[in-house]
Amino acid sequence: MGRLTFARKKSHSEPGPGDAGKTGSWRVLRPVIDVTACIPAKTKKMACFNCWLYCPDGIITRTIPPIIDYDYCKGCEICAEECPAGAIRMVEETEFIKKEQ
Amino acid sequence: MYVIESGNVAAANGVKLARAQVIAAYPITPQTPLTEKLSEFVDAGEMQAEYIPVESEHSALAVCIAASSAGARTFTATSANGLLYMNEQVHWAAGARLPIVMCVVNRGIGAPWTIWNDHQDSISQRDAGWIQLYACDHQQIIDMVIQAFYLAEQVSIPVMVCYDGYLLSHTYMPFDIPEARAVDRFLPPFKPAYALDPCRPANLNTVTLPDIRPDIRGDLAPGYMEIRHNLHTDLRQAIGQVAEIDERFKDTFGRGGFPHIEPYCCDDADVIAVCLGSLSYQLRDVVDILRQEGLKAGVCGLRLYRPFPDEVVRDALAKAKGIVVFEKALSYGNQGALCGDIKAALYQCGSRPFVRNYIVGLGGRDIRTVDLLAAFRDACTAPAHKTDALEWIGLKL
Amino acid sequence: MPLSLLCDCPQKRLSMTKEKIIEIRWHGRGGQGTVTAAKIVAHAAFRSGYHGVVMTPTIGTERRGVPVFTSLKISKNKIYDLSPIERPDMIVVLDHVLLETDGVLNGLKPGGLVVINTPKPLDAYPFFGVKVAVADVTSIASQTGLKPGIVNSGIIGAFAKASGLMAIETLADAIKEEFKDMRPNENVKAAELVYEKTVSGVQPDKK
Amino acid sequence: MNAKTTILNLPEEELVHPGHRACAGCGLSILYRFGLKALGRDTILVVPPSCLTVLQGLYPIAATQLPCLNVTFASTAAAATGIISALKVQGKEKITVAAWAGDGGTSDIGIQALSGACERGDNFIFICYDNEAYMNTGVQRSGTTPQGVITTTTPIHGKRQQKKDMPAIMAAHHLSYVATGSAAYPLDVYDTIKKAKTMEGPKYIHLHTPCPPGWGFDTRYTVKVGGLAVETGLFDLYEIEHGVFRLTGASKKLLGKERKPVSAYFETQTRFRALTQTRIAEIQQQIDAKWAGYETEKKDTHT
Repeated sequence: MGRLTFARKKSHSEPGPGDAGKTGSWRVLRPVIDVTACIPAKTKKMACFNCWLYCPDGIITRTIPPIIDYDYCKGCEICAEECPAGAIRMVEETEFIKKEQ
Repeated sequence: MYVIESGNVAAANGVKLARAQVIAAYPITPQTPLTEKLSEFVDAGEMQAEYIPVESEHSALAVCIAASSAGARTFTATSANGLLYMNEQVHWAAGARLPIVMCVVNRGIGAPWTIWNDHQDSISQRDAGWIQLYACDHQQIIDMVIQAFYLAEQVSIPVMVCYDGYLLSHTYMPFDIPEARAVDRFLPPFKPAYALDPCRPANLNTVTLPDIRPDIRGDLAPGYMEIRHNLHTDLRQAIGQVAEIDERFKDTFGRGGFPHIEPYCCDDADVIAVCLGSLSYQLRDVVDILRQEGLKAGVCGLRLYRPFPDEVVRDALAKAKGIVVFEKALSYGNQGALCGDIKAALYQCGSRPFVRNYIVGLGGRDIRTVDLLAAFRDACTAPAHKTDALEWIGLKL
Repeated sequence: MPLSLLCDCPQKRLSMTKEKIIEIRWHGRGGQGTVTAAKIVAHAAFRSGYHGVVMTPTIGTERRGVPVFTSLKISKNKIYDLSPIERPDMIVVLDHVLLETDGVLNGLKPGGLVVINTPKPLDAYPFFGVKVAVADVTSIASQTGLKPGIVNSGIIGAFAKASGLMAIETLADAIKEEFKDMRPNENVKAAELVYEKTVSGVQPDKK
Repeated sequence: MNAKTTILNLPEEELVHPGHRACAGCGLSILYRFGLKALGRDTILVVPPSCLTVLQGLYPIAATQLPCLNVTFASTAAAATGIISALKVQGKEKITVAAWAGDGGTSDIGIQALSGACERGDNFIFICYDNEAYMNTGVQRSGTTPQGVITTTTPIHGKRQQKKDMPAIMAAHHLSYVATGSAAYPLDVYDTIKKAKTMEGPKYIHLHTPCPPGWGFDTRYTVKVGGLAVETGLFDLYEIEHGVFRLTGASKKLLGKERKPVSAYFETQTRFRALTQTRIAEIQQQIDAKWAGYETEKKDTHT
């Protein structure tokens, strides 16, 4: 019995993103980073990254500036809450929809 | 090599010859001497295996499930309430398609406590998706254990090798221990299609939706129902594989020829007794007596109970005028489970034999040959007034 | 076939198929080695051409000191019937005190044999219509250097002599194997000495 | 102990795929991210039914990039034993075996198998993420639900019994390593698991895991609420290494300092709404007594 044949005979799941789909659609508020206040963005130094650390979904990069993957960000606001510089603002998703329109 | 030993020791030697790699077990009468023997083999270095002294039967099967998922040949054994304590794991092992071999040393189940033989324990697990084999003597136990590993690994379905507590487990009989080299030729090392591996990660036994769903490549993967359908289909196919394996075994070891059922004097029989386990051998003596009396009696022991070899059973039984099912278990409030299966198998026949159902030997009640003889003779000589009603042998009300 | 013919004497017919099987019941106490004694005889029987050998120890919760029994069936052919012995051909009693308990001699066939480890003489056992064999296994065995109370090898000597089923040499070999780590020579010696000293006789029926 | 890991030198690679099914703001998600980073790819996981089962994905997609065996609720640690023994017979002992179970799967239904595996001394890490109730089935009380907490099975007066002290039970098994952690301190959790990996035999790590829907707080406060449990001295961070107890991380820093009142923690969550002022005062006394003990121990070890 080959691996795939066998895998189909039982619950054999393979790793991949988006098991729950694009979880960005769960979001009501969108975290937006103010690069003028964000410590690494402002100082151009690898520093802080509390948003990266505490993000439950691992969808913020440890880069200058940090980038949020809105496809998957569930909008929990932990990043905004934990940002020591208050650089992350939560914005109503509806505003972006209006803008797109 | 011929030895005179107990049925439990026969089973232990089968496991040793099969080179089981992980053994987990918890003591329960009458299974205990089997795993004691295995721990002795491992301790003495006669067997290269991990012997895990677990803290419960539930964990015994958990160890086997996990070890098998990680690519090891695994074995456990239990009896009665131990098997029931495993119940959840029994079903799990089948759904996870793991080729675990487990000896069930048949014992009645509580309450009230009994340590003696009947078949209620393994019969209660008949719908779990395992293959169930029943042995009649020590030679069958050791041969069956070796074949069970091969069968389990061929079809990725766990196998229960059931044998009667005390009657076989603790009784000494002569049997042949096959040569290790011959067994190695018969049973190659376990090579699973997939084993847990950090280089090829997979998440096994995850929640599975009622409906089908695309996988990461976009191909549709089965839903729960398809996975379960696969198990059923593969179990049905295993009936044929049991026969092939029996033939292979016979070629190597010279024993076999009865993969599904073991009929005795059935060809011209008017009335055939059907049963599981060592009882079918005891009934051979009864058949001999009835034949001396001029009655065309026969007995058909089932070695394979799940998957149920209904076509084979039909072929063997359909020509008879009557069938007498002797059972050491029953579906309380209905009839013997085996009897129900036999009736279902015969339902399609044009002229169906009558089917009588006798319950015997629950909780180790002595099964006296004279009692069997009386019941069987009664079925042979006065079939006209036979009904479907369940009858009990040896009951002292 | 008329029903009346079919039903006559099932016991007799049963014995017709069973007569090829010799049934021996061993009585002792838990810890006395009753199972071992029966096992040694089982091995010797197998080697003497009895291909059917079925030995069933006491079924259930065995505890030290409790009266136990072991069933041994031997036959030239394979034995299919695992049911308990109801009509033994022979009964071996490892401790004469057990005769005071009920059931030890139950079911013994007329013309059967009782082998007893006892310090008492043969005429202390006036069992009618059966052959009785006695030997003081306990004291004979202790003379060989075995620990007092080891009687399971010695009793085999008495059984061998009284039953005549198999040669004492075959039994001695089986004893040696079973006791290979536990004074094999003394155990064989015990069996041989007891063999010499076993006396037996049949009490004639009073009638 | 090695130099403490910092945000900057934590491994970059994420071993949990995004888009998984955990709730927004899930404390377990934080722990699992850093837990897997610490365990590394050469690991096999064992998971019983829990929120983690859902987080890890529904067939045929897995959110985790490590091989994982889902097992029955009561069998987690025994299954770990099974994997360990299979790896042993195949000469693959270098692979780490780690079990992740919830508080129910650890302290209630899973405790028999866990105790058995620890008594056997099997070489694995057992991680209990304690969100203090059966969250996956909708917030029912568990053995580790604290006294007074409202759950769906303690709906009016709150749980009447004390929280089961799981790490103490595990310490009684004489393990090489028992440690606690919290989702509010992921760096410490990372270091703790890294350390556990270097130890022999069974290791037990108990992680306090805030759960926004189960505890009744806004998702943004997961880290804050977890932090308060530690800062008030209610949930302590410590390790017991070969029988030697010592406070660690944020709890160690509380020694000799004034702690926040426990009411500050209770106020953040609706699950404590049945607590009376008297009860809160009693709990505060218990905490104070416990910390008085820590202070004494500290003095004793220093003199």
